Amino acid sequence: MSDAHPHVAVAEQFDDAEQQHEAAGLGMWIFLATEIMFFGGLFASYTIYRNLYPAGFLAGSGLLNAKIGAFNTVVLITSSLTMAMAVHSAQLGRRKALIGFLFLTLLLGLTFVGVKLYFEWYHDYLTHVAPGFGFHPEGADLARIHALHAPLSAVELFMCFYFLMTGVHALHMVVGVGILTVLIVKAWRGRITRESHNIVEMAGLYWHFVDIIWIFLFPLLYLLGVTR
Amino acid sequence: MSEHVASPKMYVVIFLSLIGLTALTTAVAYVNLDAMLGLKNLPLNTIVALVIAICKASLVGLFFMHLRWSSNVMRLVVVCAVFWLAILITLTGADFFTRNWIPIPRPWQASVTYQRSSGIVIPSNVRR
Amino acid sequence: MATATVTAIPTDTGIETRNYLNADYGLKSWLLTTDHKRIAWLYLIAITFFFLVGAIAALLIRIDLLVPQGLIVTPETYNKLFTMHGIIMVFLFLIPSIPAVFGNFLIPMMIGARDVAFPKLNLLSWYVFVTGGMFVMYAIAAGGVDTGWTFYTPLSTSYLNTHVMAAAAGVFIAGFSSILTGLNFIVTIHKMRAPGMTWFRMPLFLWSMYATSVMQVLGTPVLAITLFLVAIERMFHVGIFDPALGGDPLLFQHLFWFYSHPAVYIMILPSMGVVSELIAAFSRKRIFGYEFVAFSSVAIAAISFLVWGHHMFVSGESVYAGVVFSALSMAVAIPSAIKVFNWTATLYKGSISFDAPMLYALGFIGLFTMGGLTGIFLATLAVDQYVHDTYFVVAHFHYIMVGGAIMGYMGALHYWWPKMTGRLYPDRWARVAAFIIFIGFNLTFLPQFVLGYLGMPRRYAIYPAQFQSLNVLSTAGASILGVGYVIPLIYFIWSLRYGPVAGPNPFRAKGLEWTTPSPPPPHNFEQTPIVTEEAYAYGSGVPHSV
Amino acid sequence: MLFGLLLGFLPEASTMARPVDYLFWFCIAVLVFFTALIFATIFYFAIRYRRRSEDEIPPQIQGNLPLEIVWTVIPMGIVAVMFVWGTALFIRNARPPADATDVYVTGKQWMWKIQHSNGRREIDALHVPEGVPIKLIMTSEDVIHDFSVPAFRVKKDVLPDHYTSIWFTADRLGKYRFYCDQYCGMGHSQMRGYLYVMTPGAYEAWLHHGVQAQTMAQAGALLYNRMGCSTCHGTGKGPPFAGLYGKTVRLANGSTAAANDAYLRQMILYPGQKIVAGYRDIMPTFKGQLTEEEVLDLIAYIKSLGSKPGNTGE
Repeated sequence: MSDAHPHVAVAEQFDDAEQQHEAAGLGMWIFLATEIMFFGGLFASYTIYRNLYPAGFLAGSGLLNAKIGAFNTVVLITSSLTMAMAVHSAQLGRRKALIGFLFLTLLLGLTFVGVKLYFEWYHDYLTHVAPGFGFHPEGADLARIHALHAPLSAVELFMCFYFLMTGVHALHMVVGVGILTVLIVKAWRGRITRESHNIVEMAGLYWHFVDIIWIFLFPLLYLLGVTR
Repeated sequence: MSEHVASPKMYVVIFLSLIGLTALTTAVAYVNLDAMLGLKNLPLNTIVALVIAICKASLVGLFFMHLRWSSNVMRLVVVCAVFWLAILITLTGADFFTRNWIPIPRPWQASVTYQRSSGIVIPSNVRR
Repeated sequence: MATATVTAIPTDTGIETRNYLNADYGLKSWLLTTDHKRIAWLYLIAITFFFLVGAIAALLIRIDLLVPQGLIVTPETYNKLFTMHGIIMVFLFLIPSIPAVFGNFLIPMMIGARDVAFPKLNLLSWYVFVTGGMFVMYAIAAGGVDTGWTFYTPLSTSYLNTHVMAAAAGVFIAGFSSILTGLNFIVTIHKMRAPGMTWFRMPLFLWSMYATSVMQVLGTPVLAITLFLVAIERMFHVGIFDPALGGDPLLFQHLFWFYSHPAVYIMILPSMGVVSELIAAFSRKRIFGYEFVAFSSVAIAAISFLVWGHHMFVSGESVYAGVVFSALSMAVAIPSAIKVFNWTATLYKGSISFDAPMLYALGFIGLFTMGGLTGIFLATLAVDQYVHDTYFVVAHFHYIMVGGAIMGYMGALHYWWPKMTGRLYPDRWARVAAFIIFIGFNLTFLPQFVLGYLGMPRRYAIYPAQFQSLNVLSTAGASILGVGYVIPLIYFIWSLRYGPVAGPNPFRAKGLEWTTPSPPPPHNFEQTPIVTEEAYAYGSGVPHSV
Repeated sequence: MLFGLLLGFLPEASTMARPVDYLFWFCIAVLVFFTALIFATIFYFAIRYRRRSEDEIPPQIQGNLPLEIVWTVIPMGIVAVMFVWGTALFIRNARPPADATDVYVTGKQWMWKIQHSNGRREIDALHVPEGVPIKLIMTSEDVIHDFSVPAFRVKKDVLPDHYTSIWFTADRLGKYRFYCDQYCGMGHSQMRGYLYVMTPGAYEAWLHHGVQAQTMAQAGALLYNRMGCSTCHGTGKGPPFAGLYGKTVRLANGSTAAANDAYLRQMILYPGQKIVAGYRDIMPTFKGQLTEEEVLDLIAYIKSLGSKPGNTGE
């Protein structure tokens, strides 16, 4: 790949395309480091509270539907695959495959957000389990809470962290979906060629990172409650 | 983020292993490991779930995000971020989980005598 | 450097040739610039504005404390004043001051690059910073916020209805400007050094900027999420940090101080970098123990993330955690001590000249020593139990921030002003201002150490009468300090128009930034320089000034 | 020394004050020494090596490893001494002696409500006998406050919903100020008062002077019946209290908890969090119906029902 970039638009502050590519990659990874620390604040608080109120978090996790969580995980991992294939086809300059895979990733991302919004959050709102919106679980939920001797404030705290962590994650998904639409438009106009595919790689890094965050969220939030 | 172009076949293999690991972690979650192995206060289920999650995350990171073929600086950034997060969690935990430890062993404290400013020594165990 | 009389402007200086200031005219050329030097100017203007607002709040506080029951404002207004003073000075002046102004202007020039790695991101950082600043200004205009710059819960979440949301949003947004600047600098220093510029040939200013950027990148996001949680708790009345609803206020303090202690190093480390430059330039010597000073910057960046617990020794933190944090806090004092000793050793057998920047650098070393050592008082468990949250702490961190960070900032401003504007400032006035600032500063904050020793608590609008004499002394000092800061403001603006023309290297210093004309052309270097010698190689001849 | 002479020493009124002062003056000595060292060296070098001629090139000194090691190890040594000395004092002061007299302090937005175990109450004032170790058990009704007595060199934050405690043994008669050191809103600067150290005899007289309010335990007994605690805890539906205080209690989820003040408070206000083994989770919460003082009275009553000797929790 010696003359990998015969006529690539090199920004004037860079000497050559290789330096530009390396700089963009490092910049993206440092941004992902800040995202790790951003989510890190939530993970740290979650860890502390989970050890302070084990029963409350166990009961709270029981309120979630692990099957939908698993389905969403599979959706997100598939979208990671299609994103990786999109980056692959961008590197080889196959425009049609690029647009196809980008569209697939977009679709999967929208499915994920859609499932979360309708089947999980809206359902929790209806069953009065959403904190801040009149949190008073009843029926089977209440029975499970009492069975585990969990104080209601701790269950509400768990639901707080559930909505916060998945909310911030969903926000990042929406931003990702926005980036994908921009990429599809650029690719459609043929502005992403074999030489100038950097932006697709960066979008790929971002998407895979958001997938990694979900990989950790799924067991911490959903799988805690299913253990019988 | 080097110029390495990975083969689609490798991507699919990684994808399938990720799906497999997801299935595994979900299945294991339904089994109450503590009861099965009888370990008293070790959150076995959590540990297993986290180990699988770390494996999945490193698969995505190394192969999908090309960390395996990128320069050491990129890997250093990731390692530093995870290490700093570990600092936050461990040192905050150090405070929360040692809060109700009794500060010092009983005998040493009891023997400390009180030096009154006027020189009279009051042994601490004398009932006032 | 004798003050050159105002002669006709010689043609070969930067003023007449095409430079980054006269390359383009009009508001659009400034507001949409991607030139790192112009963005440095944008930051300088924004920061000076915020410094003035914060300084007014400080003076009002000092005037109010002239009398035990408060001279001019009610306790509520006093609480809003010290909160505003804290938020503006910390988040809108000290944290961005040297990194955003001198980091932006100098990092590309010192490593021989044409611009930072991501110029557009650099401009975005400025807009994000100004937006955050405007949120804080709105919080003042709409009625102020009285939580203290630390936003402690449950006071900030459930017991106050002042403009906490606006202030928290302002700090949240300004934090992202700090993150993006840090990201930009790390990539620039890693990827865009000129050929021959190895890590150990870089000036020490770049080492401290690199360490500062690492702290900005890894620390600020945790503050962002913490303020986000406070905002969520205020909006939805959920108990993340409020004990009445099941949360724990100490968790907020942990998350807040995890960022805010590295933040105090983000404020002081750039000044240390500046002082390394000034000491080397004005004693025309290589910094004594270059590697030790460089590695101590990196060591400070690493250890600063382990020590935040010393802010919570008496807050109900466990005794064991207190002991661990106290030990780690002792470790973080060592790199600072190494730096101070190495600077002093650099003066040995040097050829020292007393230009204004050098006065600020020498002032920095003295005052930072006092500030640093009183810091070790507060890291010692038994002493902290006695003087925590008293004026002893206020005096300690003002010695570090005003005696250290602002002294370094003023030194940098004087040292690189000729390079930024092509004009010289009046040297005699600059030295007078430096002395006034040094005297005023010490008169303001030494009495506060004694107030702390006597146990006067922090953030008291009304205090017992026995502390009045010391408070009057402190207010007198504050007015002198105020005058000291106004003088440079005047003569810098004066020098823009009437200052004598400065050649490319008025202080005859070593460094790539001095090899360009002043003010430098838009792309800094005609062709990328090749670096052959280490950072302060005065041995191979002192560069000419013209 | 300079500071103290100038403006009068802060009185050392507790056994803890003198050792802390010795450490404080040691730190001041280190501060004065190093500041003088740095200022003197800078002045000497600045004058001795001032620039003589414009083109003078001073000898370029690379550095000196042994010197670097010296001024790394020496500060480490000094700092280590401060650390060990400070930690020893702090730990010794962190644990109240067994026979300390309990005094209950409640911080409420902008006043201190203080209550002695015999029921004597006072606002923004605290009377203590000389020579007797006093343990302050403190809690807050709203935000975080901080009970600080400069003359005793001791302070601790007062957290809502938690008990924090400090202890001291006053050893000099007189009137000393105490402050709220943690910013707590508008009236933060008025939240202060006086601490009177009296001779044991005068203290006893003061304690029983005034209206014969019943002791905290008696007030707790009245509350115990009025709130209907006796309907369950006396009849076996709820765990008995005789000899409970200080014992370790086995809980429904298998773990154990020490029955100290914090545990009793948690059981009264958040009964669901820890269920005693063998009993059902049927106790209603009394949060909001009881003020902090009433909770303290109930705890004093439970304590008075006999406790294992010589064991006070945190």
